[in-house]
Amino acid sequence: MHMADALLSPTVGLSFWAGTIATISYCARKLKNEFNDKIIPLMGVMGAFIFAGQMINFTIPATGSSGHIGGGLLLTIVLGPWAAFISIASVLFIQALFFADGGLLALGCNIWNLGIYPCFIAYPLVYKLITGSNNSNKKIMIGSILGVILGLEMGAFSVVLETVFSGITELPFLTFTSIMLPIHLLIAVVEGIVTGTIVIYVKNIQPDLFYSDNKSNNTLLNLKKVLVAMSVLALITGGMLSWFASTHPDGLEWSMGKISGREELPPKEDIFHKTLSKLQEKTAFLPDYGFKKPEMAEPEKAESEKEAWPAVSGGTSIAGILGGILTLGITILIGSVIKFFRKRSLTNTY
Amino acid sequence: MSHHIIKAENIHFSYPDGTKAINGISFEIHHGESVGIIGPNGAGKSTLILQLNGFLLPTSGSFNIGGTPVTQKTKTEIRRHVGLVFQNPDDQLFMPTVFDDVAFGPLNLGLSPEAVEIKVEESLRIVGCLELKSRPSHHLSLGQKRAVSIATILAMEPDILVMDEPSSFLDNHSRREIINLLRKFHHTKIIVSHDLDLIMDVCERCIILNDGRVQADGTTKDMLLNKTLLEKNKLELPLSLQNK
Amino acid sequence: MSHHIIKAENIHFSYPDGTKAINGISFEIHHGESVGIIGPNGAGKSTLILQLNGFLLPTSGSFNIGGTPVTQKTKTEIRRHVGLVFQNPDDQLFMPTVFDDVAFGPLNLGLSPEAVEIKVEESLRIVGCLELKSRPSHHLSLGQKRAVSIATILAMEPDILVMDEPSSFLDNHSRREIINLLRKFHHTKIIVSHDLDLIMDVCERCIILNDGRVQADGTTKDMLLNKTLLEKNKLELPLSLQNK
Amino acid sequence: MSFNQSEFFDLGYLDYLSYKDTFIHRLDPRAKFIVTLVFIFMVISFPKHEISGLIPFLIFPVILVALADIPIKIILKKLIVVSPFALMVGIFNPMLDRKILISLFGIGISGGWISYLSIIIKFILTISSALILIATTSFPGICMAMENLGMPNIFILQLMFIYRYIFILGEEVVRTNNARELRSFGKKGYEILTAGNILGSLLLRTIDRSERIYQAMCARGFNGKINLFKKSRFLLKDFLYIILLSGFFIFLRLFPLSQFIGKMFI
Ligand SMILES: Nc1ncnc2c1ncn2[C@@H]1O[C@H](COP(=O)(O)OP(=O)(O)OP(=O)(O)O)[C@@H](O)[C@H]1O
Ligand SMILES: Nc1ncnc2c1ncn2[C@@H]1O[C@H](COP(=O)(O)OP(=O)(O)OP(=O)(O)O)[C@@H](O)[C@H]1O
Ligand SMILES: [Mg+2]
Ligand SMILES: [Mg+2]
Repeated sequence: MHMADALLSPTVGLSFWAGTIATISYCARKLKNEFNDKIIPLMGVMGAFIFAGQMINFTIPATGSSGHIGGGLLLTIVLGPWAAFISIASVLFIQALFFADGGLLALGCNIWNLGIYPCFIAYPLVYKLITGSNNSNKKIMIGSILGVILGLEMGAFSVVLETVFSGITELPFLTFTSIMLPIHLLIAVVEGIVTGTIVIYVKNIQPDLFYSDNKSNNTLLNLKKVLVAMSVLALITGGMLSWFASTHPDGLEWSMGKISGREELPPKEDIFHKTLSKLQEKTAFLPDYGFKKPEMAEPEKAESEKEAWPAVSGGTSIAGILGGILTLGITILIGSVIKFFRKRSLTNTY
Repeated sequence: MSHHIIKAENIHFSYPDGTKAINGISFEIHHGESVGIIGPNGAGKSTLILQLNGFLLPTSGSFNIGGTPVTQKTKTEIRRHVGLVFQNPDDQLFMPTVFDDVAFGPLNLGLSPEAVEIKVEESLRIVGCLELKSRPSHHLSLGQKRAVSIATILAMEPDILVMDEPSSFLDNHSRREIINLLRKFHHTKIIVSHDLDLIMDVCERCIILNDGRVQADGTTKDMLLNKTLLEKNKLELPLSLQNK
Repeated sequence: MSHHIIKAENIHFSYPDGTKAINGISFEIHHGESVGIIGPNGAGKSTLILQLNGFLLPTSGSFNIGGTPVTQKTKTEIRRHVGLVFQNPDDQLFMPTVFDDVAFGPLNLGLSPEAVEIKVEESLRIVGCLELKSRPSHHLSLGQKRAVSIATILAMEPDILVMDEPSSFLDNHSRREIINLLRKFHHTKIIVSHDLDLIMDVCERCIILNDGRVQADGTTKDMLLNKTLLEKNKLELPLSLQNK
Repeated sequence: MSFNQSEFFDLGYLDYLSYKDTFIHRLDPRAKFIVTLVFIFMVISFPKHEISGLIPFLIFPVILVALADIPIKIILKKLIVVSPFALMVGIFNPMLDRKILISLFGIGISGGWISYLSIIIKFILTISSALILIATTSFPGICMAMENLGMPNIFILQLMFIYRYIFILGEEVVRTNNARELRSFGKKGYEILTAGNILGSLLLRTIDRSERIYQAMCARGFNGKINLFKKSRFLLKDFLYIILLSGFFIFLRLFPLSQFIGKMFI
């Protein structure tokens, strides 16, 4: 459920990057203070462990599909929230680069979605509360399953919000939510079971391996801090988001228009209003229809569509398409020519 | 699979990243033979034996074991007959206790719980680790881990035993015990090792690999006494023959 | 720290889980000596050398290096003088490139970037790996990794070099190179190994450990030729002395 | 998150490519990193129904692939297998937005199809540029770039450690997986439990390993902070690379090049 660059608007992408970087810096400072330098290599190999662990696939009983570990909650159980968040962020960074999972702009969202919820919500509010201090195998299993469910569901819901706020897709909020949440519930249960099994395995052999915060101060205090930090971050992010949205209808789009003076740019309109009205419009057809009928939608939408892309007049768009195809051809030609000359120069030198 | 002849025909293998590890290897190993495979680091030894079991499939060429070609389809069947002990015992033990680990294979073969228990105890006794039965694998010394990994394979009663560097990590005494163990195993065995003294003690035949090719194949004596041949392949006379 | 005498006085050590690994060890090693430490798996060899550097602190008894006792406070200082090469080179090379890895120590010692660069090149040249400088560590062969790990320690200019099983994983050729390298290092060295032939080639003095106690301490010749002593400690004559 | 054996090998392959020696590889990592970010940002900033304006941006990945000697296969393969998420979410656009926006030779094309195509093009552009970045820049180089751009030291260290140990643990997993398969005979019983056990023992080994790495670090004078060796060699060409390419991308963003070329022919 990686958020992808292609679905994002710059505003949403940047806001989540801001939130993510703020959290990383906060965690880094936090780690510097309660320092135990052994955690530096431990975080690193644990990150690598999450990658490596994902290569172990197993079939999910009764479904025939296969699953693998996710890692957010497991990392937090071993490393504690601060270190785990940084570790997850680095794992996702490497994933974004080497596997192009999502892309670099969406990375901010992805770190947020897969890091914040397991580290700062699922772990302290679910896992820790359930397992308590004298943890039995049963408690660990229940805590793991519920923790992973909460973390993943919140992450999935986040993906929905990010997508809808970006407004690149037409998928209505409710439909999207009703697809994402059940899918992730299934994934989460399996992940939760595996996480629980791992934790129990390790606990039985080496019980002292897990992070415990009672040595520094009590859990409740930490919890409060976490919640405060969370709300501050949410405020900052939300503030930035609405500031962007209200002052510049479409962030960069707007400034570009200013610079270029292109008159085909969409008229300024509050992104929230646009999204909200679209939401209303679309959700109105649910749940009776899965998807609304196009004929019905047309008259209502004609107006806004015209505004969204007013440049569409027959002439320009045909010119655009023809030009696009030509540009594509030229591009491929240039690429092939370079390849050709490179090869030749190589064969000449040897 | 009555005679268990192992036949490699012009095997080539490249890793997905393009590394050519095996460049045309052919040989035939007969039932009951004990064959040592030696060569420098990176020669392709481990790559070669991983293909015996279908963990890797040749890019071209084919393996044939007891008349069955090793393919995606037959590999599960093949693995009942070919037991592989890997280089690093840590990779081989993954269950919580020694007992669970040794029982894993027989259980999957569908043996009854009683039969499994008997099998496990027997295998552990052979490698001299019966008293470790209920210990967690994690806390064993490396030598003990090595012995237990051999037991996990013995418990499956393979017809062909393949081992990658069985003596690494071991002290002299445990090494000697592994040598004795191998000598007592009378089915076909293939042993990869840098420890040429062990090869000399256990194998009658020896294949020298280098650069993914067979450089020489013959009786162990012929191979391990040929100083120029050995040196060409970054090897040395077995230490026990290097008199000072 | 002028003379770098290493003194162990009645060392005891227990792991947190209660395992008694060292049960009263005393010895003295003088400047420039080369000492082999041998013994069976689980004898306490690795546990002992980890204490030389303050990674583990004795439960009772004390280590003293060049007049400074090894304690929680002095261990950082001690580590400048005692260079430790661990058993597994994969754990020793943790930075992305060979250069970064060798530069890690000198940078921590506070050398200037230019001085670091010179130091790195010099150390890599000694182990014959200068051309690997900008390669990523994970693409090296195990033999190369081993050589680079030695370079990382040489770059810190230790007065005392301690190595745990330097020849494991290596083919005969690379093993020979490590032996030559060690012979060229003229400060104090302490080498733990199961490879008694290597000990014979490199060390003048030898300490036999078993059950966390010193079983014998003397010239390498006296130790390694004494068959009954060796066998009592699960060891054997060096292979090159086992004539068949 | 998902990672399998074939991705593990691809990772090794991309990593191997990044140590090639071409003009592009020799550029400073910071320059390449910044240019990639500008590129992605410009691409993403197009409104949702834009197609023709996006096409010229293809020139960047195409030229880079050619100049840096990257086999196009690996990029295409990744594009196909990677994250079907964007495509799956996008496919709802044609279903939901059926307002005809263009009619071409008598066939009406709805806004939904246009925005879907736009998503696909954006997807291709952003993903390939990130892949090309990693295929032309060694990972340590990228870490340096990130540190210079102000990311916390501990985050950079994590990147380095993960990168280093992915290869080691990955191979360990391949071997452990083999060991399991060797003794499972295709049996699928107890799968989750076995997977949990394998992962558990791998985790224990990983933690032990981190202890040994910590000792190795201390043996070399580590005391809580890692000093990175700054290899600064930001040259004029790197500076020009940033200025010229960023300028070019901004130009493409503002000037409808495709339309312009098309108009010349109509
Ligand atoms: N997973 C892999 N991906 C790419 N190349 C690999 C992989 N594993 C091994 N190689 C390469 O294949 C070649 C053969 O490796 P192999 O492990 O078979 O050597 P070996 O003879 O077993 O060496 P050693 O004695 O060090 O165990 C080497 O060049 C090695 O670098
Ligand atoms: N972390 C640990 N916790 C508990 N016991 C340990 C630990 N590490 C080692 N031991 C035990 O301490 C004893 C000495 O171990 P040590 O590693 O020093 O042996 P060694 O002589 O180095 O053996 P080898 O030759 O196998 O490396 C052994 O009985 C071992 O099981
Ligand atoms: Mg091998
Ligand atoms: Mg040891």
